[in-house]
Amino acid sequence: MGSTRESLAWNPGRETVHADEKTGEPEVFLEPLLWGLFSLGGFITAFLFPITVFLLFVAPVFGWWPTDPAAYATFAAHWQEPLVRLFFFALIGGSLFHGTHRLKFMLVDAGLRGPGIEAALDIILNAIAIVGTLGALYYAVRGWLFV
Amino acid sequence: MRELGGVVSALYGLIFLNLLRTLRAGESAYTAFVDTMRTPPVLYVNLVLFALLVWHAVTWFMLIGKAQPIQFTERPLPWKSVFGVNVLLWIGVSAAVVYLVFGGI
Amino acid sequence: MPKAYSPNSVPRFVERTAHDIVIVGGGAAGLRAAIAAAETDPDLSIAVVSKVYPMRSHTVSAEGGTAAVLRDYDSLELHALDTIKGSDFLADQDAVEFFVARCPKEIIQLEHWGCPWSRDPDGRVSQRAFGGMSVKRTVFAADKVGFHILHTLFQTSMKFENIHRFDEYFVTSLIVDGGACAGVTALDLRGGRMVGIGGKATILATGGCGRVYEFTTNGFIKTGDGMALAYRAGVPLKDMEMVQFHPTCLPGTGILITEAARGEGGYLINKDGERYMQRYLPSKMELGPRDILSRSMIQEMKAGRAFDGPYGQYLGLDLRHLGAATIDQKLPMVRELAEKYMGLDPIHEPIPVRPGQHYVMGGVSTNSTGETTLPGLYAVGETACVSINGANRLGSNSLSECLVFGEWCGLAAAQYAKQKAAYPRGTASREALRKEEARVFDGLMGRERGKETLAGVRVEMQQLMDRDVGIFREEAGLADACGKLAKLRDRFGSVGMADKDRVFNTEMTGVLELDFMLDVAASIAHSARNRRESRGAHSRTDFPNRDDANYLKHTLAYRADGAPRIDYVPVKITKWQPVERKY
Amino acid sequence: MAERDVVFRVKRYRPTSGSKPTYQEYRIPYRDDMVVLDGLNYIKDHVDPTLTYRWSCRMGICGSCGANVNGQPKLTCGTYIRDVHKGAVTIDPLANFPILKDLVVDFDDFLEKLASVTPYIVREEPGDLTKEFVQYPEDVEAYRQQSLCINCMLCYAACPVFGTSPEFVGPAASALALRYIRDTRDEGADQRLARLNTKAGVWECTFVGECSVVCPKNVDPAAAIQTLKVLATMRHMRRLLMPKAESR
Repeated sequence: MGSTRESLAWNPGRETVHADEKTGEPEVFLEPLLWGLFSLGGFITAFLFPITVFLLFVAPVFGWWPTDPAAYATFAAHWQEPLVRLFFFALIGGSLFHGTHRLKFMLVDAGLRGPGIEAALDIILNAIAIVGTLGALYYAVRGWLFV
Repeated sequence: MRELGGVVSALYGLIFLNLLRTLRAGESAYTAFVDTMRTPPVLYVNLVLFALLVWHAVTWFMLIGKAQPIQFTERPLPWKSVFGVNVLLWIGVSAAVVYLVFGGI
Repeated sequence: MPKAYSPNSVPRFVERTAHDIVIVGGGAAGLRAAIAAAETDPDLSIAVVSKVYPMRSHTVSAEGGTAAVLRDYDSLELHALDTIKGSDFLADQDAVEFFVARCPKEIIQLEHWGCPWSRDPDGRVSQRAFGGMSVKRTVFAADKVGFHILHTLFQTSMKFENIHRFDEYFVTSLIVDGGACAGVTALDLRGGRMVGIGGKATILATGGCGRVYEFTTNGFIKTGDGMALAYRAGVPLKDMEMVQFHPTCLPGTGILITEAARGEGGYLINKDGERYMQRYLPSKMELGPRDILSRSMIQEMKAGRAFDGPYGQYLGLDLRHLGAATIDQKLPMVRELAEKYMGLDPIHEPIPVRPGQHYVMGGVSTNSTGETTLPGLYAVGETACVSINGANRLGSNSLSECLVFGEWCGLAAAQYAKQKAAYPRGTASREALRKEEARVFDGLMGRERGKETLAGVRVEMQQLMDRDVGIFREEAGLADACGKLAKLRDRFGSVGMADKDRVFNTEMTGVLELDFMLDVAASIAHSARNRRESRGAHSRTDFPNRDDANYLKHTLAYRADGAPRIDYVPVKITKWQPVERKY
Repeated sequence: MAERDVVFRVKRYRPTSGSKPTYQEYRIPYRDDMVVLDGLNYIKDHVDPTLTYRWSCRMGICGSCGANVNGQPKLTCGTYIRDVHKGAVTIDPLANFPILKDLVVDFDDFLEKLASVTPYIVREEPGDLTKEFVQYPEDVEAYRQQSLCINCMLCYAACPVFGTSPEFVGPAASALALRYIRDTRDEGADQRLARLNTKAGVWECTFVGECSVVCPKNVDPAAAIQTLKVLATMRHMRRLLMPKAESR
């Protein structure tokens, strides 16, 4: 500014905005990861879930499917293939991260706002997702890599 | 409504987790769990959740059409054609799941 | 609920501030000057004062393009010749030579700032044909060139710490101190207070004054504020009688259909579907200069070969043969406007058009670097009359003028401000502030609502300008206009005000704008009456021929009691001797 | 054209009066080819000069005449009275913004957000001013849609997320950020994605999609924000896996 400016606090109410003002907002670390998992989970649930639920719980009840994929023998047999294990692991992990991320925004929209509550929600919901995914990993790997 | 579909998918995630747990636990636990899932009133809940799940899939395909219009083509594709492509893809993937995961018809 | 209304949401303001350069107007010219000054010296503090947010300035609705010599099939000589010939030899030829040499750099500078110019397949900026231009030299961005230039400049201006924007401040007067301009007094619309913005140098870039006419392509904000500000500070207005009428405007709304539609090959057809321009200008037809096209449209109407519609006679702009691809790719806004405001698709139907006021070649008299006779006061863009446009501007020269002279004027003002040691004395601005506060808040706002209304006086002025100072003029009509404008100035004295609220009082700004427009309209009418010849856009039925002997001169209108004092100053001729203007 | 009457129910707010905003009704004549802005101008000129609103170009390109018409954010210069004439035409100031007076709202907040996304070309070295950058038509096409934003604020008025949390960066500012990120001449993507990768940045958007519905220039800010989310996520992964790599 020119040195002999007459009045410096010229327009406190509406200081013109300049581009490289640091907005002071820190970059977030978790959110991009969670959103990545959320959209990956979204694709998984959209593409893979309906057919799976249909085969296991809906079709056999109404006789819309010749065999019963959920019968213990057939299911246990298929369960031996690593691909099936990987499939269910992806299903469970993807859906948990997708659902919990969406649930958080629904609860926030419903009014659970404020830094404290949102942080708590983050912890609880992500904990569920992580634990669930680890559980799925445990079952998927058990009996294949170790007894 | 659309948001509900996402939460339902998490619910099914837990159901399948339990399925694996009962599978691990042995035939009786597994069959008991599957039977409870298939008999009313749990069955009706199941059907409602299944409908929500399908609706979630449909809305997700619509969103893809709206979210990535210019990604691969020079001019943005109308979202309806992207939606159509996704549904075809969906049917293809479902068929693949039937054969690869559940061993065919 | 979001932070909604609350009485104390109106921010607190400070009365006076001072900057090195005060720029009035945030359009292409004002922003380009601000960036040029800010770039040369980061210590300079520049204030951009605008009565609307800068991205609302009327530059936004420019559609056609920006002329510049870029390719080897073109030459500066040719661009200068086209411009001077188009101006019917009233342009100052030294200014034109100065102008054409700098246009190319501005195109590339804008391109470097991100302006999305339309491109040829080889990746270079593409150019198209335009009225009066002998070769393709109009750079464009689809048909939203003004919009893209303005937003590029506005967003680029946010990069500079030393550009301070005063958004929605209405400048009411210039502060003159010791024979030099020392800033402006402005009504802060949101604070409802009169603020003094002092400055070592002041640049007027407020655009034209189209709203003195009723049927115009200009936006509501083009009320000639800058011209009136300079006029009242004793600076003459040059060539004000030179008002350009654009041939293709939508009847009723007056919305512009860009010349690019004809540049891309559109035809003008009359009631019988005939391309009537072959009878008026066989060589150029639809791509002739605007004054010739507008006059031929009026002649077609008088001859009864025009269509009839709810808003009077009109002719057809036929784009059907261009095909959907060209229209969507090169003229998307033309199609958008035709569909939205006329309810028809130009791919299948001709667009109704008729001539309407579009641009004012005249303006604040300046030399080729934008300086006026008042030290410290500069003017640039449509507000100014450097006079590269003379009696008729060629399409797409206006945006180039704003950029070239915007940059040049910004640099000149920065130089001037750096040499001037002290800031303007506080006493002058305090005294001017008090005078303006009394005039505006007590004087104008204090008036009770009489029989005269703001709209009544305004519409009468606009209609008489359309009728008597339009495309064809003659002595009786002009004399009548001068008389009526004087009476309107008196009746303006009893225009009362209903809105006594100081905050964001748009009735107040309407009254102030009408005050400015009455001055500018008077200067146009008197200048036109005194130029007894026909030249470029100024066409007198009683003096149909061009009279170089007596009128190869610029008109200067000085403010005086009653009627403006008219004077003349010779045109600077360098290389091109005036010849009969044939196409 | 048939001349009929219409009732304009306009929300009024006088800042110095201190009273809450209230509706005022005006009965005015209208023709089929009149837009809502023509109605407001008729009222201002002939009925009530104190009515305050912004407008300029009357051709849908300057972006100053936005208002909520029958609850929908619209440009009053592009909305025909015949299309919204259900008994009365209700006009409120744009939603989600503080009201200055009648239909005039304060959106300096948007200008702050626009400035914060570095809305200009960022380059290491400025490039030589004797020749233009080569940019092919398809390069221009990549950012053309986002470059059409006229800053009219209808998308902010329609966004429920902006309604509940005003610090959200919002649709238009994000679309303009994508406009510069996708411009082949720009090298400031990392800087912009860093700003958008914040709590009130793109992550607050739950893809409701209302902003794209009301946009008069179909800039499609909703799609822009999803694309920015993908870009921000990929940038985040790159920085995690290859901390030193400089992302374009």
